Amino acid sequence: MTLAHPLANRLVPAATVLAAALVLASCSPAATSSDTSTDAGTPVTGGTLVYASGDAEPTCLDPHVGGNYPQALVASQYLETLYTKDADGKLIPWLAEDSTVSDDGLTRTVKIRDGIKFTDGTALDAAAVKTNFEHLLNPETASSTGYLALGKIDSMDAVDATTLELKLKTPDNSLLESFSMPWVAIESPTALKRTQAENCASPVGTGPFKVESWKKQDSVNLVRNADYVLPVSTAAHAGTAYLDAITWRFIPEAATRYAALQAGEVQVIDNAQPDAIAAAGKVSTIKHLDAPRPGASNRIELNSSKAPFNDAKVREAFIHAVNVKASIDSLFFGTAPQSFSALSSVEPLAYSEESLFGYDAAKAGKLLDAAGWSNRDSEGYRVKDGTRLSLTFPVSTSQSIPAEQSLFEQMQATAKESGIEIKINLLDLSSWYGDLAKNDYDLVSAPYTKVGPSVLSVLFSSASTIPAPSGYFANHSQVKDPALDALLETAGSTKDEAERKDLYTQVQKKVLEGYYVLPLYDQQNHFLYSDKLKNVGATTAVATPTFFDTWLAN
Amino acid sequence: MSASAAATNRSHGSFGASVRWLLRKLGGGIFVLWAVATAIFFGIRMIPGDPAEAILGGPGSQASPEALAAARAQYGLDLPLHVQYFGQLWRLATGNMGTSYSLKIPVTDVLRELVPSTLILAVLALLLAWAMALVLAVLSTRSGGLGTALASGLEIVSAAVPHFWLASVLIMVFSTALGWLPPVSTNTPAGLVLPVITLALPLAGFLGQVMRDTMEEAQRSAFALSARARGESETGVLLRHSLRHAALPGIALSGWALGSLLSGAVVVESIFARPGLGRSLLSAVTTRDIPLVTGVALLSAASYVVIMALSDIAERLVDPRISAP
Amino acid sequence: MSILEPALPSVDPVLNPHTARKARPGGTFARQIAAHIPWVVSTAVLLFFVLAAIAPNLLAPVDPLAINPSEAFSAPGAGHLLGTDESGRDIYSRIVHGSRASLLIGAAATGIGLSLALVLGTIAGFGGRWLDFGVGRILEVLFALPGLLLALVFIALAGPGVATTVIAVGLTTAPGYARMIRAQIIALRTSPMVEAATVLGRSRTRILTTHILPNALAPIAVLATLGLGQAILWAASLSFLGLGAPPPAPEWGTMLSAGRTYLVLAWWMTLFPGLAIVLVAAAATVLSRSLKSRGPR
Amino acid sequence: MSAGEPVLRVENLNVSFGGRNVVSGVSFTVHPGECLALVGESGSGKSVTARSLIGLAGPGSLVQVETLDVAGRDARNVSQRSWRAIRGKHVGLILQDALTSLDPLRKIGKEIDDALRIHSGLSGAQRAARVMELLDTVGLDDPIRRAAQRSGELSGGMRQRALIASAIAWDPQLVIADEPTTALDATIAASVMARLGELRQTGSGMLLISHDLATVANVADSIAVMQAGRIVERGPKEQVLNDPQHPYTRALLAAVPAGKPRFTRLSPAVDTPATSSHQPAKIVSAQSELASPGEVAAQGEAADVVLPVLSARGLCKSFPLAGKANFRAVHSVDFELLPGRTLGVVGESGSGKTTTARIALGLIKPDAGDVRLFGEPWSAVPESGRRSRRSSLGAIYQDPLSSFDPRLSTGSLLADALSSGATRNPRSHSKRINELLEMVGLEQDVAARNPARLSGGQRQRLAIARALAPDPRVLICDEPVSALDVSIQAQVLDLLDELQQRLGLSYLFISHDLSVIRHMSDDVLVMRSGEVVESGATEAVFTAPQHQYTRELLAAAPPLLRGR
Repeated sequence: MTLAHPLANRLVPAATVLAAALVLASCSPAATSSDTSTDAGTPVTGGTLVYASGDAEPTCLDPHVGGNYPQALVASQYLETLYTKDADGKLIPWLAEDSTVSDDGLTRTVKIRDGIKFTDGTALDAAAVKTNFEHLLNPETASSTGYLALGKIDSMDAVDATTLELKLKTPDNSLLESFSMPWVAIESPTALKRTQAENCASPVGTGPFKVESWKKQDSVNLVRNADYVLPVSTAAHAGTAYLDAITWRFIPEAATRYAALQAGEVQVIDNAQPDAIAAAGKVSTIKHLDAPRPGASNRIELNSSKAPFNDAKVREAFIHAVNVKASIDSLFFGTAPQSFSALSSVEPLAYSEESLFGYDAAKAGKLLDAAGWSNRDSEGYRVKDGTRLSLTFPVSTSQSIPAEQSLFEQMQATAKESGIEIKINLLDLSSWYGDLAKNDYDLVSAPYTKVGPSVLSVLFSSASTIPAPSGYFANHSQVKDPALDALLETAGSTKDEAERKDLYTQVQKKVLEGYYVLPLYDQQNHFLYSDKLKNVGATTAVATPTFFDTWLAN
Repeated sequence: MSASAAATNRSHGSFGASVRWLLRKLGGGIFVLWAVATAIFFGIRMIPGDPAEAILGGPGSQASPEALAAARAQYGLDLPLHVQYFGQLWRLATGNMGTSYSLKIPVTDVLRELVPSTLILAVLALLLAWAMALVLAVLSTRSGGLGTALASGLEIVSAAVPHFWLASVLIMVFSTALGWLPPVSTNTPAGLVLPVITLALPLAGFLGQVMRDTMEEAQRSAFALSARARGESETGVLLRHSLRHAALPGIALSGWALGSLLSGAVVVESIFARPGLGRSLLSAVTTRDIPLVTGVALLSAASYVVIMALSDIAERLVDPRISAP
Repeated sequence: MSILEPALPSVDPVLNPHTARKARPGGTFARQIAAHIPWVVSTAVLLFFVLAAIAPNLLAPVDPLAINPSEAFSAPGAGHLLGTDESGRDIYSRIVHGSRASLLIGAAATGIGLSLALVLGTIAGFGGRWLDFGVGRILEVLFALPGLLLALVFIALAGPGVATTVIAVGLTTAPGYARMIRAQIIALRTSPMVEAATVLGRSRTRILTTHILPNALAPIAVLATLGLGQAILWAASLSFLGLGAPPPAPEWGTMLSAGRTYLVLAWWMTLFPGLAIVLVAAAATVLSRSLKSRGPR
Repeated sequence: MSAGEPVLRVENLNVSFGGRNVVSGVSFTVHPGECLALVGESGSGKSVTARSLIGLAGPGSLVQVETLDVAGRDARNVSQRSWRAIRGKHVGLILQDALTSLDPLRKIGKEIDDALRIHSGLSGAQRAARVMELLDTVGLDDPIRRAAQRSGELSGGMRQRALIASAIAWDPQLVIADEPTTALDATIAASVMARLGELRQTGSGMLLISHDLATVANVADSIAVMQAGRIVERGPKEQVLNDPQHPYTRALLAAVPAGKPRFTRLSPAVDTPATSSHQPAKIVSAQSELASPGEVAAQGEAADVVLPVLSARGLCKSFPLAGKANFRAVHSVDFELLPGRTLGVVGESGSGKTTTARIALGLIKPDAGDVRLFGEPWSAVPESGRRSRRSSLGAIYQDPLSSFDPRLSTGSLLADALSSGATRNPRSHSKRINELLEMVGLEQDVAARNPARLSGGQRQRLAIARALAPDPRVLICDEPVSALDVSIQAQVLDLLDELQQRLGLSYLFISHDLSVIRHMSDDVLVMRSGEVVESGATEAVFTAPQHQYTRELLAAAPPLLRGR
């Protein structure tokens, strides 16, 4: 049953070089509303955490295979990455000691941390990492996310036990950000030698928990990794996880999920719906963790490749014709601040331009008249040389939560007043991708998770309009602007952080001012949990919660 | 054909007849399975979308051409259609349902996992529905006009309630508001209550309607009169005569009931987050998991065939008037 | 052939001694009145919704699509009789305006199911042994596939939308009807009525068209009324699976599944559309049952 | 119980349903060993009376009675509980057609055992023994096997016996038998009736309810005739039968066809003109007047020979029965139906009468042999070849209503028949329709009504009218009066007679009822299990039956019929 939230977020690391100068100045923390430090009392060891996921059950627990957000969510418990982000959102080495890049940016050397063992006893070393990368790049693995994240790697060489040398086809300055994503997590090379079926069922990593069993269509059982070694000491605690085990259940129905949390059957639920969050706000025993995903903001993309949106005026008119603010306020109960940026608010380089996105029917009207859509038909829709101003809007019932669908409906209603028709088609995921591949859309909302601003080149470079064999492409607004491409190019390769920031800002300006996208809010990633659960809030670079520090009060 | 003639048949058509009957049922069953397999095979292939993608982590995957090719080769999707078809039939004939695209494990294993939980659900629901229907029927016949009106009203309404709505309401009341029963269904007694009720209620509505009709007929019948004339009490008439007659249409409907239960299971298992055939059927269709869809379809078809045969036998046991099979 | 001597008296020989003594003169009359009530009520209900379908603005002047975020989730009361939904749309007016879509879906689906069934049933009932056998097998297969699977596959095949839903539901309901029509036709084919027509020298086709089909259709009409309600239920289940009518069209099933999300917050969003569905389905059932009891022999 | 004291005394019994009186002021007594027959036609209230006597008048019924002594108990205002104590133990009820009166889903043994179980502390073994005993008493062979069978598996006679067994389990002082033999073939009916008669020797009184004076004649000691809820005449059997006082009783007796020669009226004269006597010559002339060209030719060749209008030679037909040998419905049947005459076919159920009729009608194809119509091949030619000639062959059935299209009004039915299906608008043929209605003695206003709203008699008249619409020469009548009350039956029979004379029709007349056949037919065909056992001129066959079976049939017929 797929009424639940995103289950197929893609991430496609972009090209071009930059040295490890990724220590970013102003970072917004990954975790917001819930503060981990305030949980009083001495941690108790033991207990089983039951986690209820609203996502569809992953088809494979190894995020190398395929690679979507649900996989990342569960894998974050038993797999670890070379890099990660700290509580301040700062990119820090994790399984890697550190990393350097040659001046030409074509050779990256990664130092692997020593003394860490996979849960099957295999030692973590350069060769192991090499095996992982090879695994990711091997077509047989059918990795879509990791495969593209490492796309720029030309060859690898484990110089010694702890040194891995990567030769790149072209410089890639987002490589370390890519390393911080669970889809590129490091698994035991021994385990990887098994058949894919086996590895999918029980991937082996270095995380605080390990996969004990997976009852398909029911639950994944994780148990504490007794020999866990924390790669980098953090504030909270060292040693092994407090929890004995985690039971990872799948409860697609939002209402059921929340009811289960209330009934105390589960301690954590993800994909919490706005109304539930609002309701939980009144309940003292339920706490809320809001962890917006990195990468792109949740936005509507305007297909500029064909009429009517090949006319910038019409795009602008549309954006003024819909009243996003009012809808978000009423539908999201204040859980989702409106966004005015192409990037997630957790992205340090996010550039926001509120002034462009006001609801102004009059202005919309003028623009449309100017664009020649001045006549109206019997139903009050605008027409231009016989054709109605009608926008096709395929909506994936599995990627857009009910609140979002309602938001679209309200946009539909307000747009009608300006004489714009919006045809919303609710589709299952397959059909939805089908329509995109057929370019049979004017509006679309496709979540996109990725660490770092390089997501912009995924979403807006003309290269991304070229479909993959499956017909999938990332640039749904289909911007084909050489100037923009050039900017993205240099933004991805400049060594100067300031310049990088400036260039990416320019990129975002161009995109926003070109009215290619209508930002809505950050990619919502809300968790509700029982107050019995202490020290919840730590998340990975992609905002998936980790439960190493978490303990269950009795 | 007159009843006495029928009688003589049955007494004659003893062993030979039952063997013939069995063979006929068997043949029919095999035909149905073949047809279902064929229908699904071609039906699903008409659905837009490349199965190879379904194999590679579902829709929208940016699987590389190599990966797609590899997958096609691995699952024999590159072969000409007729080859695939007959290959498929042969595999099915040899009890091999292939490997689920989405779960990456043999379909037979998936089914083995799921059948029990759905079976428990369906059987309990069927029993409950039967019980409710009978109770309603009895109450209404015993308590004259008003009772009848009430019962039939109850039946008609419950037959008109959509599963998913009922489920949501039950959760709201018994889990959220009262906190008596878990919203997530497990195979514990408490965990089964809500889903079973959800499935049973509408079914009971239908069964109740037909059962009460026959029961009232029986109550009015000449044999009921002679029973009363024998000094039989009303309860006696009900238990010894009417109930039996009321059971007949229920039995006859059980094949249909199975189908509706399975359809209901799709919704119920999803809402109560209960692993089962219905739920995986839904996901299988949405993810274009051809082997799994085929598996579930075949399974349900097979069980339909079996149920029909069983209800056939049951009917004949209860009602000798039905001529020999 | 035994002699049908009218031994049982014309008075209804129901033998329920409880009422036997209690009964007052005129009791049966009262019972007759009582017997009419459900039929009257159900007809009224259906008429209301039919009227709603034909002239919604008569019953609900408020625009069912007019959104008003500031009034979202307002409970039933003076302003909004049955409250508002997440977009501040008036639920009463949406139900009224929605009855067109829902009834159409129900009617069209039933129509499709019936006409498909009529073809199959006629072929089976009148086409001789082999055709009958063939159709019988087809029906068996259709029966063996769970209805929802049929619908799901079909929708996946043709893409969601009202039309698809209608056809899907029609498909899933057809075999049931077909089986009954077949039985009906076979019963009629061997009836004295047809024999008499043959003796009067009527041709097979003439008998089929002038006697069998018309008489077979009478009970089918009863079925259809029943089917209407069931078809609406089916459609609702499909909208629950997110495969219903596209927004913003107010359709009960869609409203219902939308409201489900806010069950805790705004019960009225589910209760009333659900009630509408139940009312229509139930009314249809009652009507068809009383039609059946009224029907000719 | 002293022999003098009556086992049943009813005084001034009134039963009403919703204010409508169905039984009024009924009084009678039944003494031990006495058999009182309550005779009346459908709706006369006899069955309601019977049921009121054991507190089973039915819902909505209001039962008022001055005296009601059942088996020595005052049964007025007794509770249901104490009623139950009486029913089955002191009073036994036997209903018509045990197929429906015994639960088809339960074993005979159980049904009989119920009566014992309910009333006694008898041990299981004792009861089982008693069941066997009872089955034996009512003359069922192989009781052990029978006890294990269900009513559906027994023949009509056995069933009825079993039902009787279940009613007399306790040797009740009073046995109420409501149409106990109506559903049975004559021979079996006779033996069952005899069995009932024997019950009285055990001293129990019997109330025998029947629509047919004849049936009760040889068992009853006294007879009460009911009409419209009242007892119009009551007295010893001989007196009521031989010297009836009340006109209704006389009408009933007159209506019995038994022993009434051919063409004598059975019903009091009705508006339609009736011809008194029968002159064959007239028929022949009528015949030649109305003769079809083919026949004229035929007669031209052999004027002295009267060519049969309908003839059958060596008809054979068997039907496949599931999983076993075919059922031989008709075997080598020959007959000749001569113009203007009536060929009666008599036999018990399963004797192949109806199959013969349907073959003659060209509805089913014989396996062997052939039927000729006016000397030309009939059963041999394909339906398409028959269609044009069907107008000369009509048929009427036992249940006319089921042979009408329920959607058509009387008028439309006739219009449809008259226009050979071209139209159903009565106005188009109003003249002929009125003629037809008049011919069968139906009011013209009937044309607007739906057949379902007509009485049984009217329906059969309508059926006849429709059959006559295409001016047939031959009418095949399959049990045309079996479903009718005796007085109605009389009217219909008279009508058929009269029509035959007016139109020179030839009848193939099928009935299980000897007296009807004897009254109606010139020649007769006695059938048994598919074969013709005896045939010839009616009187000859009936006065000097050659075949054993014919004698049995005659013997089985109640004495009143034989009373010549």
